[in-house]
Amino acid sequence: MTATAKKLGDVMLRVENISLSFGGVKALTDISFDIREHEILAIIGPNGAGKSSMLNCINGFYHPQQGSITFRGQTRSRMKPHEAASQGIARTFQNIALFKGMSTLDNIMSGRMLKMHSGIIASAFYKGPAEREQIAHRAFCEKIIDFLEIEAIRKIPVGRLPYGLQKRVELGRALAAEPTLLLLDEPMAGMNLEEKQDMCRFILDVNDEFGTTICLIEHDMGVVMDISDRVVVLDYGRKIGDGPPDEVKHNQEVIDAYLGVQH
Amino acid sequence: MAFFLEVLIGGLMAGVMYSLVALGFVLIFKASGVFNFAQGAMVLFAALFFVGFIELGLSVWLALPLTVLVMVALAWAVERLVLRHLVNQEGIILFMATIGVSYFLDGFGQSIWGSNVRQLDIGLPTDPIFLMDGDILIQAFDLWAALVAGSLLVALVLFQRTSVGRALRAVADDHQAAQSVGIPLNTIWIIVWSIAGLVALVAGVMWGSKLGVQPAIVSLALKALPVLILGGFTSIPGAIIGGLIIGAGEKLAEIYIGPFFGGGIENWFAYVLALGFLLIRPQGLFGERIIERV
Amino acid sequence: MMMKKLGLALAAGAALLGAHVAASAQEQLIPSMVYRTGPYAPSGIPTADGFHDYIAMLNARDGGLNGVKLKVEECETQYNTERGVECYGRLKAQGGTIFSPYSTGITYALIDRAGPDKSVIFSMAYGRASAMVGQYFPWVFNAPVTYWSGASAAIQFFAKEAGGKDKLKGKKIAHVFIDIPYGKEPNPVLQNYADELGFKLELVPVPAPGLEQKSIWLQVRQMRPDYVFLTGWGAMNAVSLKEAAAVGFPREKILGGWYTSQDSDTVGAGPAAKGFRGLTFHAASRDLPLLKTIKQHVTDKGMASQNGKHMGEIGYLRGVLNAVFTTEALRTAQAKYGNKVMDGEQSRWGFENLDLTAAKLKQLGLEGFIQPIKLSCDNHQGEGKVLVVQWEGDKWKHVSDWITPENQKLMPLYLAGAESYAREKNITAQNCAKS
Amino acid sequence: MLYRESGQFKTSYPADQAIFTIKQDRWFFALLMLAAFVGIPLVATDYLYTALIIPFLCMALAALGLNILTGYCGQVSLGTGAFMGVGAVAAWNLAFRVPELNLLVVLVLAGLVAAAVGVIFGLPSLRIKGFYLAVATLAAQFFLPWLFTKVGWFTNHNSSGVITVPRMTLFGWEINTPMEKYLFALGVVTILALAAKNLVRSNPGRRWMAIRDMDIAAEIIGIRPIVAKLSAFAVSSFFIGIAGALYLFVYLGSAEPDGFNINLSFQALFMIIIGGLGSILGSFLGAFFILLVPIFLTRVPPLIGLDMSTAAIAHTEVMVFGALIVFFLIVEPHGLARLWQIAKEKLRIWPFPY
Repeated sequence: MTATAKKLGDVMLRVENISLSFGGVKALTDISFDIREHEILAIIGPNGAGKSSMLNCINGFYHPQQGSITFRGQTRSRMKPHEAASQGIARTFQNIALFKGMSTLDNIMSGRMLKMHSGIIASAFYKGPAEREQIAHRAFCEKIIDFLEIEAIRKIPVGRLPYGLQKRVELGRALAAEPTLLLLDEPMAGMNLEEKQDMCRFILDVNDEFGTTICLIEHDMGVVMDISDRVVVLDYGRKIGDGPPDEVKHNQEVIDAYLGVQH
Repeated sequence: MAFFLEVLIGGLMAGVMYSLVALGFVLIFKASGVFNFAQGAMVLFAALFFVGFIELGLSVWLALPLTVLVMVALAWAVERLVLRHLVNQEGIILFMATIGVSYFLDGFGQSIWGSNVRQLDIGLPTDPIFLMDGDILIQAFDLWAALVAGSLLVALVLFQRTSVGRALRAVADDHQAAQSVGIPLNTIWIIVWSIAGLVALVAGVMWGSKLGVQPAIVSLALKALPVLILGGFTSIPGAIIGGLIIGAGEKLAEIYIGPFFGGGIENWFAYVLALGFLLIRPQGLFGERIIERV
Repeated sequence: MMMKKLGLALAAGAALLGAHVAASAQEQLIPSMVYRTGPYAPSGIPTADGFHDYIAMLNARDGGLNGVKLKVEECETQYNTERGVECYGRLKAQGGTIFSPYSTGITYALIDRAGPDKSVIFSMAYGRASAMVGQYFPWVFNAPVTYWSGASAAIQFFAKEAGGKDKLKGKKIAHVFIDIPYGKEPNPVLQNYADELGFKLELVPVPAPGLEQKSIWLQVRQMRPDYVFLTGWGAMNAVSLKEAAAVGFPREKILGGWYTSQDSDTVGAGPAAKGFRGLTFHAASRDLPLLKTIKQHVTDKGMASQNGKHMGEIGYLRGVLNAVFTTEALRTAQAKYGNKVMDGEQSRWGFENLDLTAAKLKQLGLEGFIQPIKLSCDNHQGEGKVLVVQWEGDKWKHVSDWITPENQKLMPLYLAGAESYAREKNITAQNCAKS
Repeated sequence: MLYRESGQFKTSYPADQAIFTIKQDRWFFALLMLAAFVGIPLVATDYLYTALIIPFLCMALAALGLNILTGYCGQVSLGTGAFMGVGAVAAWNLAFRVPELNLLVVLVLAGLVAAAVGVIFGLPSLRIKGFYLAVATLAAQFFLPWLFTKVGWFTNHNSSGVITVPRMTLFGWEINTPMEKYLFALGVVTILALAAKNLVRSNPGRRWMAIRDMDIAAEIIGIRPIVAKLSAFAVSSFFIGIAGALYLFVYLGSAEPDGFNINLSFQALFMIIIGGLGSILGSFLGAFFILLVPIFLTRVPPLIGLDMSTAAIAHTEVMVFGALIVFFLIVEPHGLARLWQIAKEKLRIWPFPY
């Protein structure tokens, strides 16, 4: 299996003693873990464990009250999502956050927003630099489109696409940014077996071919155990497990959490 | 000093009238999440019918219930012809739809009753009252207006306590939930719009007997918008207090700041006031804060 | 379904490209730009009716003008400039030659087009005051008075009240005006008088449409002016009177301009209007012989606009007067060019040579309604005179003799205004010596 | 059979990204331009120019501007009239105070001024959304005309505050007759419309639409809301400003600042609702439709022997507008532009049902 065959790089992103709460409600309590270069890290846990909140902290949508996040050596306190994006962190969402009014192609192109620089004036004239830029990036996006096998729906507004395809397009948009760290929030939620297999394949390929580091949230244990190099387990906003799949699988606390033993 | 008080009081009184119009907005927004731009047109509409009926020789006590019926019918029509077909649209679409409704009512009312100024006298005194041996002047009419607005407010608050009122709030919180517990959304909407219609009628009668019933009244609705921003779209006390602040604020501004700009700043001051406020507190005085999630 | 709608619209477009309903050869088209709806409708409706009814009377009684049938073509402007321009275009295309926009804003917009289009703009007692200088505004007529001569008349009236011009010294006069071009027109003249006679002029603008006047009148009350000159319009007027009453400001001290003192205003204000006085440039007489004629030939025959609902009101009389000027100008032109449909040039000649003598007025059934007036190539205003009337709660009462505005004193202002316009447009004055 | 794309293969990205990818569309556009620049001048009367065609061009441009802001970036504005006013007043002052300035330069500068003002009044959009913003833009709508009426300088201290445009020349070309004015306006509008099309199909457009469709997601893929929103306000106001300048220069000829009032704003809003939110073509269709209705109502009843009073017509017109808005929002939220598309789809498979 690819995952085990691959050697892990050093720490890319370090989460240290993160605590987050809305009003009185504690969403995350004193969480720490690492994400290493080239690995696939899975965050699992029962509903409301704080998984999504964790991702939201990493890409700057939420601002934890305590703790620090260090990405590639630089520690940040409060940062805006678009800053995270410009650092090379891309993500997809639990409930799809595509631009419904735009075509598949435009959605993916919009993923390269940060890499395109032609301004209002140039774009207004279009001919010349703006067009050249468009073409160049279009070429790259077409690669992604081929890779995700969605050539057929290029020009269709994503609003009209079935759920599974939308998930794919969203992945495509994230990839278009050529991220160094890719956050996937339940990429296979609500998919049938076949779709899931496709999605797994894409994720692994991305990880292999582009060497992208991936941190994903997933409920399907089977999938998680298959594709991830490491697993972090959250429960009630606390970290209760961290390690290779097999190890975590036998962690008593984790089992309790999933079987719902009283705390 | 006396003059300042005089202006302040005058402003507060004017504010009461704004609140009356703003109330209608809030009621509908609370219950159906619709920003009803047509409220102003409804004010004119109600006033036109009321005064029209009276001109036809009916007594006030006959004209009043008749106009109420008209407003209920209007509410029904709006639900039937407009809202029902736009249920799951985003708010802004509904907002634009109500702009359409507003235009329609404007034209409809005038094509029935014409565009002449109509004098509406419901026997409220208009002569000035002097306090502090003539230093401060209060307009008797405004006192009455305040009184009416006050009692209307009380009535609304009481209404909130009734079962229907609770139903309304249920809808406000969550449409699906409300429906799932078996509250027919459409009925609720008709009720709300009827109530808004009544508020419009009251506002219309007050404004009408103050300015004479005429098309220009519609433009007063615009004055209620800054009130809403200030008070928050969902809060009845907000509408009242917002109205008072705007009323007093703009009158004082007109008199104490206006002269430096050559006067006539009333038209926009309310907006700028509300806007400045908005930047500090986007959800308004009493509006709920929104937490966004992904 | 939707496609149908779209189709319909396009069809309409096509229809417009094609048809032009022009007035037939023996029919003189009389454009009538009105506003029967919108915030200014209350002031617009009676005038529109009066205009319509007088022309209808001519058609009914004399079969038109020397055998030329008259066709009134109304167009709704809503007192709104762009609509006015559209109306002008449409009426022009249908063959209109004399246009009365009934809006200072629209008048300004049309002044430039008048020349090239050969259209007479007859702005009766409104519009651009300096347009009375015929050399620079050959196509614009603003008889019998302008806002400037109105302001002059107002000051003279105040002076008379005070007991002589010298008595105005140290007095305080407030000009409460609606903050649109029309409202601002009198200001320069009032300022001149203030400097000359040494009274204090307070300018109090009211933002249009003028429904919010509480603070205005609190201010006025605070100023304690000796007189208030009120230049309001439409919805504003009634509100002014009501608010004045509400702050206990005596209505007797308020003098309205002529577009501020119509029945719609005072009726709208109810008891608050009692004692309010206003200027007119014609008598407020409900028993004119002419009105009887109109009643006999039009109203009683059910041909009147809105069944003569507003007959005899000041606004109505104004509409009639506007129609009289228009038709008499045409009649004058016909005397020179023969009894047929007059074109723009000829209509213009008619206005320039219009001479309403006492005899003529009597014959028209307008004796005592206005003073005799004569226009000329260089003077497009004429020496119109002004009356002051007072509202008694149900009707208007004359409270002054005819006041003659000090036009000679205003002449420099008129010329200055006209010349600056001419410079902006690099227009050369037409020579009035010849022709 | 005529309208077919089969057999037309795009072999390069440029070809695929062109405005008109299908041959027939290119022809159609060429014909349209031919008609506009040559055909109309041959047939149109002065009345049609002043009453329909010229105002159509001006308002279409304004609607286009508003559509960029509302249709593409999702920020509702009720301040269109005021921004037109800014453009008009700016243009007039430039032309009046610097007579030697080229007319086109005047327009562009006026547009830039409007853009700057637009950005200022767009700032609240960073804090507030939806109706709150709509109401906030009303502040502009009431404040700006007041400013122009109050500060005498804007109208060169004209006692009545009316501004009248000086005679226009472009490279020695005297623009006097309605036809000349029309051609001038047409040129300007055509260029700007193409520019707008380019904008919405490239980077800025995507940025705006992303904000419109889902602002949070947009921010997370690296779009800075402040840049997106303010650029939308700027571009939109630029277009609207030039529209206002044309409105004064080639349409009205003279105006009082108060004329650029809220009715104008609503008119523009109606145009894009009926024409189609988020569609360049829609802005034009909508403008045409809205301007046609009143003329239609005043002209057609007489033609079919129906005698309506002036007042009745005016009232009916208002009602019709209201009804149309509701009707379109319910039946076809994407407006006439969508209908046009459907028509094309139908044509594509015509005469066969499938």
